[in-house]
Amino acid sequence: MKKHPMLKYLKEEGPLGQRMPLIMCPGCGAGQVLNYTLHAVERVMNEDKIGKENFLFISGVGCSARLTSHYLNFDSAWTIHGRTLAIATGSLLANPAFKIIVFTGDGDTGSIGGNHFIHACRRNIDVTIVCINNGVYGMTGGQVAPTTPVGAITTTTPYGNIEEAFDLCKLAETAGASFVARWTTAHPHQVIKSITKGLRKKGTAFIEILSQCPVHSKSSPVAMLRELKENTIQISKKKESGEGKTLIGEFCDLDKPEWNESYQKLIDQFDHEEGKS
Amino acid sequence: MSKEMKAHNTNKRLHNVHLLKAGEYYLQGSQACIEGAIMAGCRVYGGYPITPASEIMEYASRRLPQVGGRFIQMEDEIASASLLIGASWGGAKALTATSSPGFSLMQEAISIAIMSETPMVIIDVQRPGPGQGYITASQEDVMQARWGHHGEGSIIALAPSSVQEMFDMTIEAFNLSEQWRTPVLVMAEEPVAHMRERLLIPPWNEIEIIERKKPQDLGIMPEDYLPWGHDIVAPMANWGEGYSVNFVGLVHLEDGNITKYSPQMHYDCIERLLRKIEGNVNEIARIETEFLEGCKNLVICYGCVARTALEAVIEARQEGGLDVGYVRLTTLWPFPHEKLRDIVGNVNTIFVPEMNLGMMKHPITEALRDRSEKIVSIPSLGVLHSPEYILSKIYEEIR
Amino acid sequence: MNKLWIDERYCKGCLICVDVCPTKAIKASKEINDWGYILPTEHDMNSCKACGLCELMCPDFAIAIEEVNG
Amino acid sequence: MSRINRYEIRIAGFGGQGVVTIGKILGEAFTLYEGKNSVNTQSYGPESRGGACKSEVVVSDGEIRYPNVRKADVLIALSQVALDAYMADLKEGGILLLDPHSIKHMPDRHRYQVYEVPTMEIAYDVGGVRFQNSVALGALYPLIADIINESSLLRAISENVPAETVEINIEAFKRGMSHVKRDEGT
Repeated sequence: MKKHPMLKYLKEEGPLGQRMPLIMCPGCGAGQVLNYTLHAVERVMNEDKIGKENFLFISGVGCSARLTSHYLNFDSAWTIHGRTLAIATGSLLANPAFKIIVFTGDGDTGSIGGNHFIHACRRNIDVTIVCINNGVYGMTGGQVAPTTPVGAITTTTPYGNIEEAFDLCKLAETAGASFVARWTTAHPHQVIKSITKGLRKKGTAFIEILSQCPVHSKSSPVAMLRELKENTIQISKKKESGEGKTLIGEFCDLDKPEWNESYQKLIDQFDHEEGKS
Repeated sequence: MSKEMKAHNTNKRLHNVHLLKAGEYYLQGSQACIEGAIMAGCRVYGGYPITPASEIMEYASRRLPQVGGRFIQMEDEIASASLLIGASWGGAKALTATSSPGFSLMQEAISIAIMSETPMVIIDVQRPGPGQGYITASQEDVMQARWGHHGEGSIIALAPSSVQEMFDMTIEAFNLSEQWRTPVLVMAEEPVAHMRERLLIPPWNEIEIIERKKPQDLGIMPEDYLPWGHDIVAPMANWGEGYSVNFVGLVHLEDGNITKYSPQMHYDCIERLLRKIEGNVNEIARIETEFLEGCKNLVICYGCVARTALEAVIEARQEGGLDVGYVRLTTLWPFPHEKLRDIVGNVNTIFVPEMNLGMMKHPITEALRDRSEKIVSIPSLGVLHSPEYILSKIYEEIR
Repeated sequence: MNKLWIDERYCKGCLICVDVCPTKAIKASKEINDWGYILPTEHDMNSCKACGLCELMCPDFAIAIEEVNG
Repeated sequence: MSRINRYEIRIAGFGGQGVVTIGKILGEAFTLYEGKNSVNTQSYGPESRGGACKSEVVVSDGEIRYPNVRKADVLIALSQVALDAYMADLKEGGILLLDPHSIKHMPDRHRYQVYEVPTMEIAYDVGGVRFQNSVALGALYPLIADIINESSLLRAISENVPAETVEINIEAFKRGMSHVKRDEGT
């Protein structure tokens, strides 16, 4: 039996038994995002000769967060709702060499995690944030999210959502992240390219991936993936096409000081026996 | 008060046309809780999704606009609890529901609500912990309910065990919060929030609803008003009523002045908060009992575990021929030490079945240590005890 | 002709692979498995170019194409 | 109607088969229209779709204290995973109502009264899988007719389905009732 090429990065079995399948609902975009992320990680490991032990996956709570739990053949942390970036900051202070991938969702980042999100970007800490935006609280039963469009019916907006949605990419860019991109689960190659770039980027890389939640939108995964393609327009062609479509692509790619890099200068002013390079 | 302000005061039951008509319903505990809140006059709900309490919020989002109330999903639980403080002083009865991880996040807001004597109600549909724990039944927050907030002061916590009590106790919680100017916690569990059962709703005008004591009603003018004075439970002027109330979280004099600090003033300020609740435990706390006459053994329980415990006690008496009594703590906090001592004689064994590893067992032991040779925990984590399990423990000890 | 492998323990019948396959080499089967899912199955594997899109887009790591040359 | 003390019904399947709705309808029918006490509970895996999902109803003329099934009198199994998970809690000689298309293997049939009804197939025939719960309720009715009236079930169904589908749901109920047959299988 030939296995899926990325299964070698997952723990199908553990010493105490079966760990798979993933807990995701059939056709959920989050599983695809894990697939794409592992392709990007594999590319960075092989091309940049970075050992598997340097990678660290951190997730909060929600559907996106279940991508870590007990599946990954890497160091991983399935932690507190919204606090991934505070935890990531801690790990980076302990070991600035970590290649950290944060799996988070639109609620985990844009709602409860909002404060930590903007501060991580402001500090430009060296982390790759993979934000799976399905526009709803999936795990808890289809409640409204900060990215739910105005007018949408959800289990907590039965009469239509009256609140404007966040543009998470603009938020990240304004707060100071050095690399910001948005794709959808229907753009596998672009997602892999951006995550690879993010991993190689010094500083905060925020990659938002519009994703389908078939259960709470009462639609099929296939139909939703097609919609994700049709309702988005790549930034380079923005001028020709009209309004109404969501912009995708890489929005900013700056070279800015990374937090640990700057802090290392503070340390270097003192001579440490072992600190002297 | 300006006309708009009066219309805006959502505390009055303006739209009672949408209140549930008196009669028999078959509702989920989560729904009964919101219907109770609405009957009590609650017109502001702020919450955040968390399993297993999301159903309460979802039902609130549907029902509150129908009765002229306002619902909002906040960015997290800290925001939700903070919202209750603003809403309460803004003149509304305000509610949120969460589960254990969210309940931890709310503790700071609860603490300042205790200090500022802010009426508000929080439903905690408990789930196992620590950390994310699991999403099923639990009673592991009962100590956090009393001791989770930083600092001194006490709190009122009720423990429902049926859909009817999710309705009745939410009303009772609002009444207690208004009467004693304090946050009140309804310590529910997943089974009672999700089960469906018969619910009897009385005519809305026959339900006793308590509103906060107002300085206006006592003829106290704004210039003489002491937001934290006049009586052990101070009258409460809402913002927007022209009383220029300075809400403070610091140790304060009865008029809110925080500059005249002295250890004595500090003691008086805080000791009153504690005495207000603990000193009135006999009026606040309620206990239910069955088969206590001359029983040699006793089961003390609370919440939905009480349903299993009563079934086990009845079976132990009928089939096992054992004389086992039954006590249910309807109110967890303030803990009714005296009431317990009044009704419990000398017994051999007290069983305390809890969906934790032994928490209410501590105040129970403190109250009844000299009345029983043994006090035995019957722990269960993440699942409601089955009658067989409780019976096996009883037989193990008594046979 | 390349060979299709489906891992029935992991596949949840979302059929994204069937939709994204550029040469329609695979299709939805008629059978419902124990968990109530309809799995993908071979339709015309001669047309399969082993482009890997089905593997890439699979949310559950449940599909693999074994290249068989000649 | 005969008096009952803790008659326990469990419905199990995977998410999306209306397992929760069946439990709610049964509970309402017994309590609101038959005057009996009933408690309806549901358990659900973290995944709302595709996961194991069960719903229970405990019915009694007296007060119901312990809300969950202790030993089920009736098990409705709509998938193999559900049957495997919950058969052990079925009383000896209890009623086992199952959908033969989704149940491939069923050990020791002889210990229970086994009834079969192709709920999925009838539902598709009537109009779609969303009517599967009414088919299952129809199949259940004749097996518990001594403790509930058909009118109570039909009324509870009409209260719990979109108004425009009440007719089709009642049709599905009738089809389920006519298709349930005792499986004398050796």
